Amino acid sequence: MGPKISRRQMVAGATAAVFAPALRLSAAAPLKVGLLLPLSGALAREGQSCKRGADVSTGVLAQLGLPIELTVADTETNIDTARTRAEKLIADGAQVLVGAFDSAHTMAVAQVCEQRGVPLIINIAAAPNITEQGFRTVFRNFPTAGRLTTDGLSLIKDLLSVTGLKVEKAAFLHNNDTFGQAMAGAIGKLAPGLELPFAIGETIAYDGAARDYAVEIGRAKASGADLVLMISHGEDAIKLIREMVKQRFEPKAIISPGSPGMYEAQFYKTLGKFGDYAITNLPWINPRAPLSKTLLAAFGKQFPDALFEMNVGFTFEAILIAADAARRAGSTASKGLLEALPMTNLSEHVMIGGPIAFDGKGQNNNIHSAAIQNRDSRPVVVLPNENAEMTPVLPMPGWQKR
Amino acid sequence: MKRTALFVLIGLFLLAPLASGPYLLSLLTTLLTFAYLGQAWNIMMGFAGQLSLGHALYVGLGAYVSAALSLFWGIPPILGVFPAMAAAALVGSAIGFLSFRFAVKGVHFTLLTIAFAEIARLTFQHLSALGGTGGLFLPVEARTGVDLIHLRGDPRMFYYVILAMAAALFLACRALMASPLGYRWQALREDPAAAESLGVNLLRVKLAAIALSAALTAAGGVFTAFFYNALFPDQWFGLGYSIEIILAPIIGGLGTLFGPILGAILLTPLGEAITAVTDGLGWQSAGIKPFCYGVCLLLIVKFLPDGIWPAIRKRLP
Amino acid sequence: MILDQVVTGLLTGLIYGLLALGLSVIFGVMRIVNFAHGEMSVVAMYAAWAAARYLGLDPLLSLIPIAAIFFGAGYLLQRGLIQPFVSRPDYMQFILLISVALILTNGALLVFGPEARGIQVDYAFDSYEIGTFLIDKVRLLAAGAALTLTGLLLAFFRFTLTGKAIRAAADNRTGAQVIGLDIGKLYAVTFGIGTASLGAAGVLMALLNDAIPRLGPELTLLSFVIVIVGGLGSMTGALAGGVLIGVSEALAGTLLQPSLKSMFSFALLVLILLLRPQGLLGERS
Amino acid sequence: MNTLLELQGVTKSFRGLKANEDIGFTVGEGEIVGLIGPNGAGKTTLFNMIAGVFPPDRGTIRLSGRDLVGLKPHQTCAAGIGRTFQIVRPFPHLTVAENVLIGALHAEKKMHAARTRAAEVLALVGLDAKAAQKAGTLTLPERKCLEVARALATRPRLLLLDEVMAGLRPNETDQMVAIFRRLNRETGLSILLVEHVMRAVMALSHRVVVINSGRFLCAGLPADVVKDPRVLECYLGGED
Repeated sequence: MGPKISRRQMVAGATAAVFAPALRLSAAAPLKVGLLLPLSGALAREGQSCKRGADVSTGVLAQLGLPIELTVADTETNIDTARTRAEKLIADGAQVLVGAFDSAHTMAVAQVCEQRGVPLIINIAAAPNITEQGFRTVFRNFPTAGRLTTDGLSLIKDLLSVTGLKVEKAAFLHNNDTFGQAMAGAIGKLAPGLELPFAIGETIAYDGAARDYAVEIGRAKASGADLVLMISHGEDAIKLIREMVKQRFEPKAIISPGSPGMYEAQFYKTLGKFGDYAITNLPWINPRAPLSKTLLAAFGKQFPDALFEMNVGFTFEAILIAADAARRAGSTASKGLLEALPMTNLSEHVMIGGPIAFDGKGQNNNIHSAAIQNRDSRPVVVLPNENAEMTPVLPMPGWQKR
Repeated sequence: MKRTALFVLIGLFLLAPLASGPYLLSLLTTLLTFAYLGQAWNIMMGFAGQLSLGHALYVGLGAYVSAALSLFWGIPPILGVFPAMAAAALVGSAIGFLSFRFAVKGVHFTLLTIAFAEIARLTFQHLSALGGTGGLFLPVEARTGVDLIHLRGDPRMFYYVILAMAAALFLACRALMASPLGYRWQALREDPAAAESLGVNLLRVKLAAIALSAALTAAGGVFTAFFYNALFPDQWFGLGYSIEIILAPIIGGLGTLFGPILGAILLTPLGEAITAVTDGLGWQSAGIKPFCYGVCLLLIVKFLPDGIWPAIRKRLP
Repeated sequence: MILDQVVTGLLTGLIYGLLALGLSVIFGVMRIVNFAHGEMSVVAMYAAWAAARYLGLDPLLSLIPIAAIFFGAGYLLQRGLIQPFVSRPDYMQFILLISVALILTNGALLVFGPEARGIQVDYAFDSYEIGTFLIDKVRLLAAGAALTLTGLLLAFFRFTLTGKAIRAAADNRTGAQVIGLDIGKLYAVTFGIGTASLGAAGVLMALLNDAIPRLGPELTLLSFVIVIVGGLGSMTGALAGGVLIGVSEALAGTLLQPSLKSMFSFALLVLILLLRPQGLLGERS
Repeated sequence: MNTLLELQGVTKSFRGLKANEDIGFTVGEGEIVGLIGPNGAGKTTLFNMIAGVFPPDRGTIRLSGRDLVGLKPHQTCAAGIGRTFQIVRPFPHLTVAENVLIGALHAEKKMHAARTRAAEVLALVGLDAKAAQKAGTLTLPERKCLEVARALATRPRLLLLDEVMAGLRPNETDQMVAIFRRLNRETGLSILLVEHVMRAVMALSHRVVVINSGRFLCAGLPADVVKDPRVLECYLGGED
């Protein structure tokens, strides 16, 4: 027992005070949360990173007097399995489901939940249609593609004005998967209205399964772009940046208006200094929120080698929302949760943005993106100012000048 | 004996929803879907000997055509299923005709079916009118009650729909097997040259097998579309799905009527059983279940190369 | 720029060629389509990663020992598991190898986890500048190694006694038995050679790509396309097919939308299947 | 006697090698013709052309005046040609009865009529006891019988027999010969047989056609042909 632990406990205690009413219920039966994630199959990496958020949640929430009992099920990145596992979790007594990362699987699980009157809190899934289906039991604490894009593009404008950087032409590279196409569609729709100070020149859709991206980068380079907008999915970001270095393509900035890829452990490990200065505008943990500090400390202890990612934060928050609803309902029964969830107004949470609250469709519209810049192989919040840890550095230094 | 077993099986399936909870019902729906799709695939491979590894193509086509008709023109699936089946039959016939015309056989034919399924997957990824990779969504309304015309209702309705489809297909296949066409398919499967010398028109017989198999698979796709209400090209056109479709009939016994059903009865719960066992043993590592599934599959092929049903049939009086 | 891309495609294609060669050799001799081909080469990528991470071996050095280990593994796999399936119908071989693929992919997931595993060589980001040309150093080295290995394999089949015996067995199985060749052993050796070459290709690919379990099926499909285009069972065909697919994907990505790259390959595959099913360099049976 | 099958100037080469050159002969209605010649004389190639497996490069093949050139095997079958294969090709996973049924389905559209026909033919060749057995389990002589039964079930006007007696014991050969003679006598079936078993050729054939190295050599009554010095020479000299 070192002083570190006790300090962490202190912070936890302070946070717990906010949830004081919860303590009265702490003797009650824990809330049974069923978590559905793609732990194997094509999305295993993402699913397992989400799972770390869940693993750490049990302890953190217990400290807050929000006892939960977590059961994790693997969707195997298969829609039939996702559906069947959801049924199994409910059959085994899960009172609320959390998941399921992939939009297709989330749709399948949502229908099971709707049928069974069990709430589903979506940790991550960006397809706008999910909350347009009139589900009564589905709540999403993740921005839609449109929201992500609007925030992402506005932050680019802010970044350019803060750093005084002038760019003329952007090349837009996007993975042609579900998420990438949704984002690309939103950018096409929203960019004109935002009066961006640059033109989007070449738009390059690429296959996430492609083995190398020499052509993609070759095209971006040939277009004469000085800004690269990138919507990647995961390790494709690594290959794209590596290819830029090899082809000596040095844009003034590489910015993702809201996608995974450039703030992940593997990205830093593989690219080292070449991964620095890239920017991602996306919802991020608010480093200044008290609960965030508790969470980050617990995460650091349980997963000393892992990096805290957006996936972790949103999975944690989804479970937090469920626990909060149970506290307010004074019951862990699904019915009570369903009555309490629409009234959610959770100001003490971890991701940047206003209090968590759901609109009539079950969508939380208070999530805001932050600009995250890679600095010394670490993601750092650089905008908005009230959350910033450092100031943004643009233009990026050239590859050979690092 | 066989007849009794059949009646017991049908009886069990009919009564299952009364005794089972939603979880079991969900599992049984998956099981019957694969029994149905496997049976439809079996027409082409088991009966006529044409190995298709791209059957997801027809599931996807059926799903997308019926969903698009319903979404854009308000045509209910009960009518939409016909154009969906026709579209699949047409595509299947085109592939069949090309392969016949250019004498693409054996492994090459199989790779041709994969290639067409992949081309379809990539095409639908880029069809923004049908949602592209963003997905095509059917409105999820009226989740209670029974509306067979629009295929809206609760899970029990879907269960009985797929049960009826699987049973009807089983009976149809039994009739087909004993029909002149069925015997010509088997002749084509066993020895095309000998079949031809006995007056079998290979092109016609082959096209009939592919078109029928494709159309019936597409009908399964229509069911799937309205069951899941969300269509993504990678999901329904993917090679992974094609492989899933053919596991049950091969494990159950290729070319037999009971094979696809028995295969599905074994394989669908096998996944669940492995999950239960690994969870029970406390093996939490992700990937352990598909790993064990692979091992089981390997053992089955190794020791029951002809499938389960032929092994059982040998022991039946 | 187009010329840059063609050169890149050509170099990548040489590695593809070595990868596909393994599939082609196995099919050519024992008529088995290895549906676990890509998955096996992903295992090789992991092996290369592990050698670099724990032994500090450059993939260009670990290439030989890993290929040797893969030879042994392939030999044993053929003897222990696949041999009885040689004379069984292709769908059974297919299911057998699909199970092997499932086991390998998920075994890799269990052992190495879902994160991409990349090898850091100190020349990873270097490229040569020749006039206006930019040539990626890693790609050039990997392609050179692939070409050398392919050449060695071709020489093995042309000039050594075992190589000749294998070719005889491929041409005429009964005839080979009649003259007293041990077919079982030759098949096991062939499978070993096929596995070794896909293993070597996997190691070289680990220089260009990060290892990740789900890469397997992609590589299997890619190898199929190459082998059919070049000629199933033809060794020089595999090399030619690899280069052709490498270059044409590069060109398709440059001239069309890059996300349509693989569509282009599949279209090429269909054309070849219809118009020249024996492949570009294959012989019509 | 009316001409049933008529070949004129039939020529076929494979990759420059002439398999048949300018072959012409006829088979009359109700006639049994033996086609003999040393190995590699081009007999099977000729059969394949008559049956429509591939067309000749030149020449005509007519059945009752109808041109067969360009027809596919199933069309020549419909025209009235039944054939057996030199290397037997049963449908191994089907029963003997089902094997024959597939042939019978060509003659009879209704299933039960076809089944009856199949049973009759099986009885005729003496395979009725094995009807329920899988064809893959038959012995070679039985497979040869099955091959014949299947072809007969299509109700051909001309039966092409490709070495069906090879590998049979003498008494089996005699039984087979007896069956063909009876069929010929009772139904007027015409037969063109390629055969090396001279015992069968002599017993069955009304007339014998000899080809050598892809060319027509001579034709005549069986007893005359075997004495023809050219025939003797080609057999003795042509054997390699």
